[in-house]
Parts: sequence; structure tokens; C-alpha cells
Amino acid sequence: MSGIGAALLNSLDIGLLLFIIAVGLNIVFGVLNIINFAHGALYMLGAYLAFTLINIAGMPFGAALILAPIGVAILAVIIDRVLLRFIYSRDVADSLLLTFAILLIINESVRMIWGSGIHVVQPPDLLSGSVSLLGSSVATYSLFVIVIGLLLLAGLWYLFNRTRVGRIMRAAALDRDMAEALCINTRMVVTGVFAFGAWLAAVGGVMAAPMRALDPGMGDKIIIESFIVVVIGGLGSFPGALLGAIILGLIHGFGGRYLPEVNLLLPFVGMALVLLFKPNGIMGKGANA
Amino acid sequence: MSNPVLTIANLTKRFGGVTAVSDINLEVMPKETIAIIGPNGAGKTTFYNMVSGRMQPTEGKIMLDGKDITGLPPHKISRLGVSRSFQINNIFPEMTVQENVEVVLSAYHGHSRKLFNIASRNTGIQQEAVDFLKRLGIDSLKEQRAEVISYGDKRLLEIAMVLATQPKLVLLDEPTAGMTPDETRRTTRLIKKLADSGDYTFMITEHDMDVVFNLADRILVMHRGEKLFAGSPEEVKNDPEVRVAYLGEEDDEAVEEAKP
Amino acid sequence: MKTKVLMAILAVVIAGLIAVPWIASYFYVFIFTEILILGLFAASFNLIFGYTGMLSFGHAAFFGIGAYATALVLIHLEWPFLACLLVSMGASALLALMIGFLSVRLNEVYFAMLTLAFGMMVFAIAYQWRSVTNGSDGLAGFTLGSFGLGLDLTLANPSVYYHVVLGIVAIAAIVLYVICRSSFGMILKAIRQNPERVSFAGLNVRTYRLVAFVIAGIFAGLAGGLIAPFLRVASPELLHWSMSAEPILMAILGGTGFFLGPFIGSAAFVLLETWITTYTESWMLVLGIILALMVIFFRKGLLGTAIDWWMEVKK
Amino acid sequence: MKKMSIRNLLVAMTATATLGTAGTSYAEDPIRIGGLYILSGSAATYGEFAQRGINLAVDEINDSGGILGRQVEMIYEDTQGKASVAIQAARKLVYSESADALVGLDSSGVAQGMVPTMPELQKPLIITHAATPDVTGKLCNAFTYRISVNVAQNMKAAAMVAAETDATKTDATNWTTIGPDYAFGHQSWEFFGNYLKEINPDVNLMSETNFPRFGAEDFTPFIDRVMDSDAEGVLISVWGGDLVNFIRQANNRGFFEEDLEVMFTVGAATEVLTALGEEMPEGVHLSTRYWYEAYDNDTNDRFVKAYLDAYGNPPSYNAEGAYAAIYAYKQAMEAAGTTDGPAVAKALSGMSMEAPNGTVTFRAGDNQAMVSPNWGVSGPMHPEHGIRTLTNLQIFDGEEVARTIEATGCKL
Repeated sequence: MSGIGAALLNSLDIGLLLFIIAVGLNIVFGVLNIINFAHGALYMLGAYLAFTLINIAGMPFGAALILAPIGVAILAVIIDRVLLRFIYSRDVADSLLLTFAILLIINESVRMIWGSGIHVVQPPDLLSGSVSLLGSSVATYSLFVIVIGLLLLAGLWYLFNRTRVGRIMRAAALDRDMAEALCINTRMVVTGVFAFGAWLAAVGGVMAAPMRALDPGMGDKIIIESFIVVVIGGLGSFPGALLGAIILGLIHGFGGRYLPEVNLLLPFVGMALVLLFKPNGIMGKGANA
Repeated sequence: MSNPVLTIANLTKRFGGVTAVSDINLEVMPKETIAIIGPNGAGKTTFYNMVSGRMQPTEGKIMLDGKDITGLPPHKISRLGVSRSFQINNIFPEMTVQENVEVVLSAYHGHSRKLFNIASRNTGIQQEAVDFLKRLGIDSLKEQRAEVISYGDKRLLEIAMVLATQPKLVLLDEPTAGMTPDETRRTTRLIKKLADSGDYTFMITEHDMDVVFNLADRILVMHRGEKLFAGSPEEVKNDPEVRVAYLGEEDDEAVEEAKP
Repeated sequence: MKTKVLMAILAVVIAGLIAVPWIASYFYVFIFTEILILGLFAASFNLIFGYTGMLSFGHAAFFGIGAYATALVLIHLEWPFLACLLVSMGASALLALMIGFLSVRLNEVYFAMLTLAFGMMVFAIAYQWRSVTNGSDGLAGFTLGSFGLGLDLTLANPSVYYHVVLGIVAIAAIVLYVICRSSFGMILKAIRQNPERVSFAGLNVRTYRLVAFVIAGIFAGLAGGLIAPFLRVASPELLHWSMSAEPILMAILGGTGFFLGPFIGSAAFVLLETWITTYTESWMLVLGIILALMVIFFRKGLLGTAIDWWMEVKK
Repeated sequence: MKKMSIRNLLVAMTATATLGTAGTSYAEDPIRIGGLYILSGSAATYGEFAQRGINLAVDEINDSGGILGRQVEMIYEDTQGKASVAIQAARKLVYSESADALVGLDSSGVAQGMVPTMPELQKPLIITHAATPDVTGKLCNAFTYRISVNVAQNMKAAAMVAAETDATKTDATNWTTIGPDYAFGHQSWEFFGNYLKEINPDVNLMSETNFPRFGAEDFTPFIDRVMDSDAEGVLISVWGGDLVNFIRQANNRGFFEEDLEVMFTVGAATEVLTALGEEMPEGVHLSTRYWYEAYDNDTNDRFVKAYLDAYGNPPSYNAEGAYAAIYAYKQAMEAAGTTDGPAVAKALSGMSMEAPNGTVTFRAGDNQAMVSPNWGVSGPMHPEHGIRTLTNLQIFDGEEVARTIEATGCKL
């Protein structure tokens, strides 16, 4: 049935975009024990930088996809060195509050710099238009998002399983005591991990730019979604982020279509159920909280 | 002969494939002081965690005054009369020394359920708290914030809090660990005095053999989760197996650890 | 001596608050009404955050349900205002019991995330249940009738409403204060500092956290019942997570370690917003900077910092 | 702009009993008009465009001697699209900033919450954008006016486009809707359905309707639902940034290649057309409350030229409504000879004025301006403005598409 195929592809497309964003949030939480409320704002910055690079500076999309996340990562280094360094030794509540403050600052700065008008980024010519797949019409760009999402997934898998740095990060995410024992919380690593998380958020932002109109509220919309993904999959778990993102993608794709009366409720019900029965997420470490 | 306070039968704890505590049987009689010794990893803390409700045993039974308390949560076990101290300090750092004890007392007396009394006007509990501090010799610190007093005083404060629940059985987990020799002597004397007063039944783990032989009426020696030997201090000292397995081989290490 | 100074300051503040409609410009009657209501909301939040150590991201659920309860009762039953407030408190108590029962067993981030989820579930229900809640537009067009207890008060007059709010918030604050200073309140503080020790003292920490959660919910519901007639509308944004962030900011701003901290924070928050938005539309930017500075350097809040400074000067 | 400082507050608080009533003003003081718009978040673009229109009007008026010989000054407050915030902001404007009159309101939900409080403020409010019929209907009051087209007017026009006008009428019988999940979306569908049934009792209003959340980013599930259903006609009241997202996602889905009669109730908003460019499909029905090329009069020529010169884009309906509202106050205040709130409100009632969209009259019975909904079909790109043009343009008579005063439920 064409309806289900379309909804499935749509879910996959939303899910992989969410994965790119949420996995960054999850890595930062896992390794640094910081719930980064400003993660959505960094995603938005990625999208707006892409807008400037493509629509104002006239660069091709590919260049923006490389440059914008680097720009955001550099900003993240500054945020880390100027603000976050004060609160690494404090509890999670403080990091929530400080990153919330950063979110307010970035949101308002974006509005001041780019204005509040509707900004649109065109997908590159090669990727605009649609193709027929599974009996329904699918945007070429959606397929591109899925491909990039899978590529990033493969890259992250390689990073986490085949490189020393990645293995340490993954281990640290699942067991913070061990991270401390290995003394990996050195300044370089901390800053690097935070910047890497921001980079992922910004990649998500650039990828989203041709799909969604940019507005200064777009970061706030995505951050709660990312929380849901991370909680469903498991705080600190990298495969969990993928699973959570796909599940949320399915909830959106099918919920909006078949249960529109309660589609707002569903993601939060899912989040609550996971927290109630498996507080560490579907893929999180086994111990109960 | 009276009934035992605590009866432990076939107590076993396994973590995955590792057996941390294996088939321990023990009876603790009222007013006695029993020491549990053994090298690191012998299973002492796991044993304590099961008795105090912090961990669920895999097998076996724990009876307090003939009542089965196996697997009950810590607050219920505490209510029934088992109170414990921890290896690391476990106090309320931002409260005064006196308030630390008041918290435990108001829990014990059921005041903690009162929403509309003013805690600072409850002179009965305040007096009682000071009495407990006096017993541990730290009443002069009562106005101080608990986080600023010395390490040794914090451990004594914790013992005061443990006693304030009027327990039938007191579990002390390495009460002198990390103390200076002076503090160790002072603490040993205090516990000895409390034990001799006949008001309490103590179960103590300790690395410092001087402390153990000074305080214990009976000693349980654990090794790799199993009971190696049980008997009076004299018997333990003279048992060849214990000497080989523990005292002889590891005495040096134990002494080293007791002296920071 | 110290108590006397504090009592004197408090007396002046209370006299000043009572006199607001006569000494300040008319607009400040509204401003101070808002400060008092949000102050109560923040103080209720601080019972679980500052005292018990639970960071809830769903406290707006109780505030919002209080507002909806009063709005619905006014629209459909036209009961006296006091009765509406009792319904608000009852509704929020029930909701807090349900959410709290499921949430208090989790800690820290997990607790924050679960309360966020439940709060947003309530938001989503209010948003999509159009037949009862009028959806995202919210309930509006209700008017206050009598006050109750046979008192003849013109609640539609903002000055009268301000005094009613002042009286109710004062009573609620005293009750909350007594709870904070009670043996129960002492246990809550102990739970924040060391929950394990409390459970080894024989108390079920979850029960205490749940009771604190429900009490906080009830007072948030009362604040919500007061805000609905003031705003003239009960709408889903009162239930949104960003509304849950407000008492957090206020408590931090004023000082979580002090009973009056959230009220000071509410006053600072509302007044700053009023003044800053007069000059610039970028109030959020200023708020962000202030919040960042408070979290990094003045974690004790305005009140804590002021007291520290006063102690320093006295030395 | 009068500054409210901490010192002023202290002075105010310590001053004994001088209650500064907001009404006292002196001839040399400027007339202050408070603007209530969405200035932050995803719909902030509407506040921005309204400000543009207002700024043009204020500059023109001030350059030619002001109102009653006094300069005009604007003070803006952000409603954030929330009724609670808007009500607080209006209180601030009136009581603290001494605003003489108010303009604004983008969201219908905000308008429904806020309008009932207007009599307390004793200042007139001209709504320039929010379209819910209720505020000039069952919630109406003597202080609330609206200069823009409301949902009832526009949906009557829509029904005529769909089923009556020879050039555009269709044989679609199964109709459904996609609209934002709040007053505007629901009321648009309700009024459209009722008028359509009146004209053609044979139409089938489907029970399967689609109301995505305002600000939802992904409309694909709703688009798919409509494509999979039996719908032959669909009324789309999604607006603003949401509409931009919607159309791009609909393009990707091949929505416009389906055999569907598609009507966008606010599709010809120039900000949306500018953002979309060629992505706005050709051949769909688009409506707007004011189309800048629809009116051939001096006021419009002047306004469009001034707007294009100042901002480079053709003016949006929201800018036009806000622009006209300032001129409405000029005329009303000069007629009343005062800025006193109740007097100005009274002068507005039944007043006729020249606006860019022709002669506009505030109907005495419900305070709704008799303005004309514009409907057209999207055509080729405009050679200069970079947006779709409107072909088959229909300018409905404002009076003809308005409900009767009895039908509005307004009792003034």
C-alpha cells in the first residue's frame, strides 16, 4: 500500500535527521554529563549560517555543509572555554540552567542578526525535485538526507568502534567512573567533545535548511524532540540515539497520519513509558536508576 | 540463654558468575560485639549491604528477632532496628552537627511526618540530640556546620546518628578507616565504652587488628566470600588456617592499610 | 538584634505591598499582582527544588491545571472565587499525586526528563482537547463573581483583586514557610543533602519526596487559580515547558537556599522584564546574560549574595 | 519615547497620592500609539511587516503636520502570539506608556482572549490582522475595531470562488481542509463549509479533516492523508512560515499534480510568495486580504511605491492593514478633536476612509471594516518583484460578503 510506504520513508527521513542532531546531544551528555539545552540553538545556527553562505555569499550547498558546521564548532569551543568551564564540576542542574541561558542568548542573537523574516534555502539543483519510489513520489532531497544520515551513522560507528578516541568516548558515556579513572576528562577532550556535539547539531541544521523554513524559533522546536530521542534510546547510548530517532520518526510519520487527534501526545507518552519501565532507555545500561 | 538478635542462614550473593558472599550462617546474640574480618574483596561490605537492605541476597535468609527481614528496603530494616554506618562519611554536610542527629531523631520519633510544627522549637529532640553527641564526646561541635568538622569527628557524628535510631543491632563499617592513630584510639575507646554499657549489639568490620581484638567478643573471618572461621579472638589468633590464609600472609598489608 | 532588623525590613515591605495601589502608578498594581502570583508559583517549586533537591521540568502542569480549573468553574458553574481556588488546589493535588507517584522514584536527569514528559503530556491534552479546553486558543471570556465567605468585594477592580491576591499569597506563604521549618521540612533538606542516610534512618525517601511534590503541586495550583482571572485567559502556554522554566529561573535568581528567594526572584524577573522591554525587544538576550552570570558567579542568588555581602560589611 | 527608569518608579512609589491617570496629555506631547504584534518566535515576520507599514504611515503623517498638530509616536510590545502576554502588554502600553490608542494582533487566539478586556482599558483597538469573526461578532465591544478582512468575509468569498463564480467554479464535491490547530484554522473550515453548503447543498464536507499544530515543521503526514483520501477539493488555511514549509513539502510529494482543487486562504501573502519564489505552484487559488496590484487609486499607488522604495518588496496585506489603521486613527482623532479613548472609539464607528484598498467603512453595528477579500489564481512570475502574479483576480464587495449584523451576534 502506497500510504504506508510513503509514511515509512517520511519517518526514516525525519528519523535520520533527528538522529544526526540527537546523537550530538547524547555524546555531550554521555561524556561530559551535560544536558545541553543550547543544542537546538546550535542546530539553528548551522541552518542560518548555511543560509548566509548559500543565499548571500553564493556558495554551493556542499561548501555550506562543510563550512557552517565548522563555524558552529568554533563557536562551541568559545562557549566551552568562556562559560561551560565553570560548571563542569557542578551537578547536572547547573549545566541545564547555564545552557538554557546560552540558548536564550543565541536565539535572540539570531533574531538580531538575521531578522525574523522567513528564510528559505534552496536544495542544490541536483537534489531538487522528486522521484518515484515504493509507489509514491519522494523528494530527492529526502533520499539525500537518508543517505547522509546513514553515512554519518557509518562514520560514527567507525569512530566509536575502530578508533581509540571513539572507544574511550563510548566507554566514558556508559560508565563515567571509568572515564574518570582513565583521566580522560582533560581540557582538550572536554572541549573537543563539546565542539563535536555542536558540529553534529550544525550538520543537522544545514541538512534541515532546504527542507524547513528558517525562523528564530526552530531551535526550540528541535530541542525537545532531541530530548525525547535521547531518553527513548538511552542517555549516553550511541546506538540508542539511532533507535530513539527512528522510533520518534515513526511516531511522527504514522501518528500525524493515522492518529492526528493525539499526535502531539504520542511522543511524550513514549518518552514517559520508557522512563517508567526502562529509565536508562531501550539501549541504555542495564542498571536501574 | 536469650534468643539471637540476628540470625543469618545460607546467605549468598552472586553478581553474574561471581559469588561475592557464599553460604554464610551466623547468629548474633544480644549485647555482644561481633567483628567481621577478612582481606579486601572478602565480601564484608556486600554482606553488610544485604543485612542493611541496600542489596538483595541471591539466596538465604536474614532474621531479626525472629522476624524475616530478607530483601526489605533499607528504611524498613532501619525501622525494625538495624542501623549502619558507612566506610565513607555519610552525613548531612550543610546542617549543623546537632541538626544531623535531630534529623535521625525526628525520623525515629515520627516527628518527620509533622508538617506544621516548628522544628527549631522542639526542645525535647534538641536535648536528646545533645545527649547523643555527648556520648560520642563531640557535643562541643554542635553548632558547627557538619562539612567543616574534622574527618574523625565526622565519623563519630555518623556513629551518633546510627545510635540515635535506638537500634537493636549496630553495623559499623570500618569505623576507624582513614583516622589518625590518635583518633583511632579515641574511637576504639568510645566504642568499647558503648559496648560495655550493655545497651547495644555491635557488628563491626575492621582492618586494624588491634581494634578488632580490643573490641570483639567473637570474630567471623571471611575469605573469598566464605566463612573461614568463627570464634573468640583467642581462637582466631591461634587457628592455624586463619593464620595461613589471612593473618599470617596478609597481616602486614592489613597493618599498612590501617596506618594512612 | 539580627531578627529585629529582619522583622523591621519585612514589616516595611509588607506595608509597602499593602500600599501599592495608593502610592504607585496604576500599572504597578498589575505588575505587583503578577509578582505575587509568580512568586508563589516559584516558592512552591522551590519546596521540591531548593529544599528537596528535585529539579522538575514539569511544574507548569500544576500551575496550568489550576488556571484551567478556575476558568472552567467560572465558565460552567459560576461559583464564588474561593471555591474556584479550592477546586484548583484539588485538581492540582490529584495531578501531582499521579505524576509524582510515577516520577519520584527517579533521580536527577531522569526525574527532570520524566516530569518534562508528563508536563508536556498535559500540555498536549489541553492543546488538542478542543471541546473542553478550547484547544490552543485557551479559555477566555470568564468573569469573576463573588469572592465567597459573604465578603462583598468587587474583584473586577484590579486594586481589589491585587489585595485579594496579596492576602491569599501571604497566607499561602506562611503555610509554606511553616512546612519548610517543620520537622518534615528538615527531612526534605536532609533528603537533598543525603537521601541514603535518610533512608538508613528509617524513612521511605520516596514517600517524602512524593508528599513534597504534591504539596508543591497544590500551591502551584493555587497560584494558577489566581493567575487565570488576572490574565483573563487560561491557555496551553501556561502548561508548556517554557512556563516550567520560569520558576526555575526565579528561584535561581532570588536564591534557592532561602524561603523568600523565589519571591525576590519573581520580583526581579517581572520588574526587569517590564523595564528592559521598554528599551529593547531583546529582553531574552538580557535575561540569558543575567542567568549565565547568576549560575556561574552568584549561585546563591540575589538574596544569598546580598546576605553574604552584608555579613562581609558587618565584619 | 518616555523612559521608565528605576528612579521614576521610586519617585512614583514615594510620591504620596498622585495617581498619574493616563489620559492627561499636553499639546506638545506626541500622540502615542501602542502596537501589539508578534515580534519573536516563528511568526515574528508578521510583526516585522506590520511595523514596516506603520512606520511608513507615521513618517508620512509626521511629515505633514501630525495629528491634531501633534507628532505621532509608536511604542511596540511583543505578544509572542500568546493571549496572556498580549493582555499584559496592552496594560503596560496603556497604563505605563500612556498609549492613546492601540493597533495590532496577529493571532485569532490572542484576539479572542484580549478583546473582552478592551473596555477596561478605555482605549480603542484597531485589529489589523487577526481574522476570527468573533471579535467583531459575539465578543464585540465599543472599543474594538477591525480594519482587515475576517474569516467570515473571506470564506464566503472562497465559497463563491469554489462554487458560484463562472470563471472559477469547480465540480469538486468532496471537500476537506488542512489548517492550523487553533481558532483560525477551525473557524475557516466551519465558515467555508457552511457557505459552500448554502451555494451547493450537494457538496460533501468530509469528516476527515487535518489540523496540524501551528508551528509544526513536518506537514507530510497530513499531505499524504489528503492525497490518499477521496477529497476533490481542499481548503488550506495554513499561513506564514508554516505555509512556506507546507508548500515545499507538498511539492516534494507531488500534491499539486493530483487532481485536486486547492484553495489557499492566505496564500497570496507577499512574504510567503517572496520566500517561495517559483516554488509556489501555478494554477492554485490564492487569497489575500489585500493584493497590492488589485487597486487603482492614488492612495494605493503612493503606498505601494513608498513601500517598494523603502523595503524592496511589494507590500504584504499585514503591512497594508497596519498602515491604514494609523490613518484611521488620524481621521478619527481629528473628527473627535481629541485623543480621549472613548471619544476616538466613538468617532471610528461608522467612519469611512480612503485606504490603499479603496474606501473602507467601519460598520456601525459590529465595528468590522467592510473591506474586500481578494482571490486569484497563481500565474507566471512577476518580472520585477520575484513573486507569482495573480490571474483571474476577483475583488469581492466587502459589504456583500459580510455577515449581517444580526448574524454576527454582536450587540452594540
